[in-house]
Amino acid sequence: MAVDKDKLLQFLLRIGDSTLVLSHRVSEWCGHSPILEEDIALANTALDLIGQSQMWLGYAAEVQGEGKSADDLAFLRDAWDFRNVLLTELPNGDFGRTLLRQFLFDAFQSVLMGRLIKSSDETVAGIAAKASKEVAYHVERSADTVVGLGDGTEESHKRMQQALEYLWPYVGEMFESDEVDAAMAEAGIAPDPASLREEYDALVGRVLAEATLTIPEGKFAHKGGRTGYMHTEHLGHLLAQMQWLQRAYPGCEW
Amino acid sequence: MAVDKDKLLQFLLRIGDSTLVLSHRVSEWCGHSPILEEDIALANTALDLIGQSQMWLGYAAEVQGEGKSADDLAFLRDAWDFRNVLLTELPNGDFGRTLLRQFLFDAFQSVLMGRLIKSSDETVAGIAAKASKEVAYHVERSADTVVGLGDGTEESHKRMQQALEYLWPYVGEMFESDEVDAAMAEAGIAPDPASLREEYDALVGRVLAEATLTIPEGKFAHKGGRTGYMHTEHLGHLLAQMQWLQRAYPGCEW
Amino acid sequence: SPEEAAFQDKIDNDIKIEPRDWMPEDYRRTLIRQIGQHAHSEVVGQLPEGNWITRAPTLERKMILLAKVQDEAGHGLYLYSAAETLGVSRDEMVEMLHEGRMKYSSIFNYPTLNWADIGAVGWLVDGAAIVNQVALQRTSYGPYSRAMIRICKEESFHARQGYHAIMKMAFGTPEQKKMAQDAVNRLWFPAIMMFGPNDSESTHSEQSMAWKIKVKSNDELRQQFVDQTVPQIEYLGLDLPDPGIKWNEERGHYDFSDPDWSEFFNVIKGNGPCNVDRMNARVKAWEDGQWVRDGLMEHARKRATRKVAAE
Amino acid sequence: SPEEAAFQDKIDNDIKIEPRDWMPEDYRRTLIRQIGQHAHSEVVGQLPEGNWITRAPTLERKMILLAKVQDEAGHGLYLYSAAETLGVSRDEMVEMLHEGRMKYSSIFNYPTLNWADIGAVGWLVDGAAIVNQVALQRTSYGPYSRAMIRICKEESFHARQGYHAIMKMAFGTPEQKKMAQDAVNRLWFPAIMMFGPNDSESTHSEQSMAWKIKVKSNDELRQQFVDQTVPQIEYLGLDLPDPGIKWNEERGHYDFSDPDWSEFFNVIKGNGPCNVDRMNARVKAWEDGQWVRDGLMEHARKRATRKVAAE
Repeated sequence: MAVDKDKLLQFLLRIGDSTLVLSHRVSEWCGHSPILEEDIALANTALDLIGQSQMWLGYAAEVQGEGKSADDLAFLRDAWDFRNVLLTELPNGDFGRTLLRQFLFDAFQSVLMGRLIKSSDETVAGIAAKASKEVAYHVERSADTVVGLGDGTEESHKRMQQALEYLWPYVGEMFESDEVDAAMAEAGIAPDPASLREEYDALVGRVLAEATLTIPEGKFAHKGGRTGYMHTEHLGHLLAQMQWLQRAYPGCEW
Repeated sequence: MAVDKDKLLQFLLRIGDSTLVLSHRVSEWCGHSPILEEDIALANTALDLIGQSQMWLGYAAEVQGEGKSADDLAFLRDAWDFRNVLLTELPNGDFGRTLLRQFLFDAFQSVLMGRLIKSSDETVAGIAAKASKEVAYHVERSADTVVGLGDGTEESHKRMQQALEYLWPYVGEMFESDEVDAAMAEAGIAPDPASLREEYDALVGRVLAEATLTIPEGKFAHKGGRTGYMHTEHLGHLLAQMQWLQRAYPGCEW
Repeated sequence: SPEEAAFQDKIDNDIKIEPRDWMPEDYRRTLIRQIGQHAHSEVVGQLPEGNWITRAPTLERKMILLAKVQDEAGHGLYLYSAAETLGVSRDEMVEMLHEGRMKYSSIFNYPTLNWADIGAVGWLVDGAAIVNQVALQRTSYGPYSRAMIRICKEESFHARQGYHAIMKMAFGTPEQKKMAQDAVNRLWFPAIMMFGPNDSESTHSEQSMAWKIKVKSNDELRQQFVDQTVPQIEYLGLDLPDPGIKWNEERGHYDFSDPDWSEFFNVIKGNGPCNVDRMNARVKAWEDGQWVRDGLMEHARKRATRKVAAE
Repeated sequence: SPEEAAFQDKIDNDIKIEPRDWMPEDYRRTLIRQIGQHAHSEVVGQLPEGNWITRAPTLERKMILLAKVQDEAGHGLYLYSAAETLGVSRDEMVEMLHEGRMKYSSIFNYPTLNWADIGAVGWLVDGAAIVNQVALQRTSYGPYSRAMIRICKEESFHARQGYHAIMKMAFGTPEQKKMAQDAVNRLWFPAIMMFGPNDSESTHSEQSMAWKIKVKSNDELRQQFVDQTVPQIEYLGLDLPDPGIKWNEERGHYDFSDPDWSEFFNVIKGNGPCNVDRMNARVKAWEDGQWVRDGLMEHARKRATRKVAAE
């Protein structure tokens, strides 16, 4: 069954932009983390995420069919064309918030990749197969750190609970469904995100409980990233850094 | 006596870039200062500084004679073409450091403008005449705040002394002399910066003494900004923000 | 009571109430809430515009924006002063803001996402504010009325500048025009929500109208704003942000769609796109600045002591 | 003493000294200083490269840079472990760094100002490091020697990648070539100063050579670096950063100008362009991270306790 190209493109951008933007945030830690081992782990996480972006955006560019590359998509679109979930563009905050954001995203990715490896689209299935190994490692690691800091000292617990209050309203967006998702589901390319929520809640609930953290009660969810309708003010500043060279010296090979 | 155009250009960029870059730093405070009155004062300072940049860079563009505007110079040069003194590009730090940096720069400007109003170059003299009124107000204000915080609480004193230790090694660059300065002095356009030091030291010494602050002993001075040879790493990040729109959407009218 | 009767009599005869005059506790409380909220809005309103100061595309645009933000902080000052005449200090009001016990205009809980937003904020947001404030020039409390008169002059200047800025965008390159359209689309409904809930839903309105704290109803003001703004959007050659906008010959007004009021109440509750970031920014500024305020205060004390000692 | 004689005998016969072997206090102290400084350099060295990670111009370049920085942090780990075999903990060494009682390589007190600097750091700085480290593979202390062997492999990979990156720039647009030239001009003298003062001025060298902590002299290593690098600069089509560089047929080596050693000693004293910022960044990272280290430690303790309780 033929799928609408633009919808497939949107779907791919949602994953590829999310990993790209998150990798940027994680890479901001370089040389500033609390422990040398964490410098290594964060660089490694950022590296894996960019690698995944390269695959997702590469396929997105191919589907788009305008002769663009993954780099073109990464470095030459403005904020409104980005489709990352808002969670990924939020500022790092302290180390705990960075790791909690990572966990909340890793958990989603781990559930999603588990489904995408069975995608009817072979390229999607192939990328998901490669990514899922990395993602499994990431979620294990970020979960461990969240547990360690949540169930650590009084201060570390307090900070993690505050981070959770801040981040939780950004979780819901990952499970929004719209006509793009419907088309993907119908074509067997990807699951309806809403259908992932149960598995996600079970995983996240277990880890946060072990971390002695309390999930906030409100049901409110920020949105606007994966549709591009309303990003946060943070994304523009991030892109100003990320795209600087390509914008200032267009058309170079690097 | 005809002066070398390129040297005159360099001279103008040194002033115009310094006010431009400092105005950017000051404007970063918008909405985040400790007192509402200070939000107003900082916005006002940033505004005056940009106004001065517009005049200095406008004349620089005219001297350059390539049909460029002040905006072209501000938004389309890379870091290595900037000639601001390093002091102006340093990160804000806390409010005390921002105000102390402002005072150290205002004091220099007040001495310099006092001489430039007698410049043999009428345009320079004219700009200096306009700027000197603003500068007189700025230096009075920043000096007052430096005194208030230096001679305030134990904590405010300590923070101001730390700020002075950090900033002082960047003061010397303002008084560096090179062949550009020699040419300006010879043509009666501007004084040799070295000749301003005595007046500066008297003014700054008096204010810092009143602020109960101790000038650090070392004679070492960072340099590289006014020649463009070696800026700090901070300037590139600043320009990435400042120039973003002009770089991403070249050739528009705004 | 006779005091109440005399008070209402003044109001009915358009005689301003002044700080030393007797006034009902509820009148005082309502005014503090309204003026304080207005002052807080000016202060918090620095943030969405400040977000683009470091990225303004030309020196002149940057100067215009800085001057505007500076004016707004100034309005905050007048308004805090007006509120202080009612017996509440600026610091108390700031504390109430930071603890969530006072509000600011919900419009500032929306982000500024492209450069055209800065034009749109001046044109639509300041524009809507002016419609409200022009009416408030006739408000019954003297200091508030006088602050409004002063503020209105500057605000209309801002609105004109905002319109010029977005005009440049709308008449610029296709990408600039797209930015302008995007800004209008995102800010239209939040702007018309600035006038508050529909009259039928507005809780404080009736008493406020009787006291002339409010002078026109929410819906009247909203209609006035829509009527003046729709032709401006058309002049810019932009698509109307609401398919329900249509000239109604019979009413002599534009019809328009009711905004999504659930969003309005959600934003007020704290769930706007930027509520948390805005409050975090303000609280952080206040806490980080504690040492500065303490330092300057201590210095003033020392000086006063020295002066006394010297006399 | 007989111990000393046996120790020197091992050294002379190229038998590695191992952690449990007897060694002179000075040998131990010199090694701690040298290995610690080397470890700190890997850690601080993340900062100038990290400065461009968020601005790397392509996804691939960003990945290469991230992988390199990750490797360097890893080298820091090996080296701290090697130093720990000498009876000093990583935390102690970090504390000494933060208090200015231990150093790191002065090269990292220079800024990275354009994208070509990232290539130049890999090519020139890692290149210079390798020349030094290849020699140190034969150093007399076993754990240090083995760390060097492991590190050298990765470093030569970095140097090659750096050279490829700057090649793209040198063979790119005029502006890219200008960046490459600018990078080489700024980094050349700092790079050749990495080998330390001239042999005639070097304070610790003689004893270190006898103990085979150092294996070649500063000037020997520097000459080797110049000889391998000058042809590379020429291949890139860049101007030589030192007018004194000239092939000396008689010596079979390149002549070159002596760097400005007053600058070298000034930078060591703390007056380099970035000393203060680098140390501030590291100290801030350490202090901001205290709660994280404490939290994780406390969690580990809780787990251990629970495990014991469950047994």
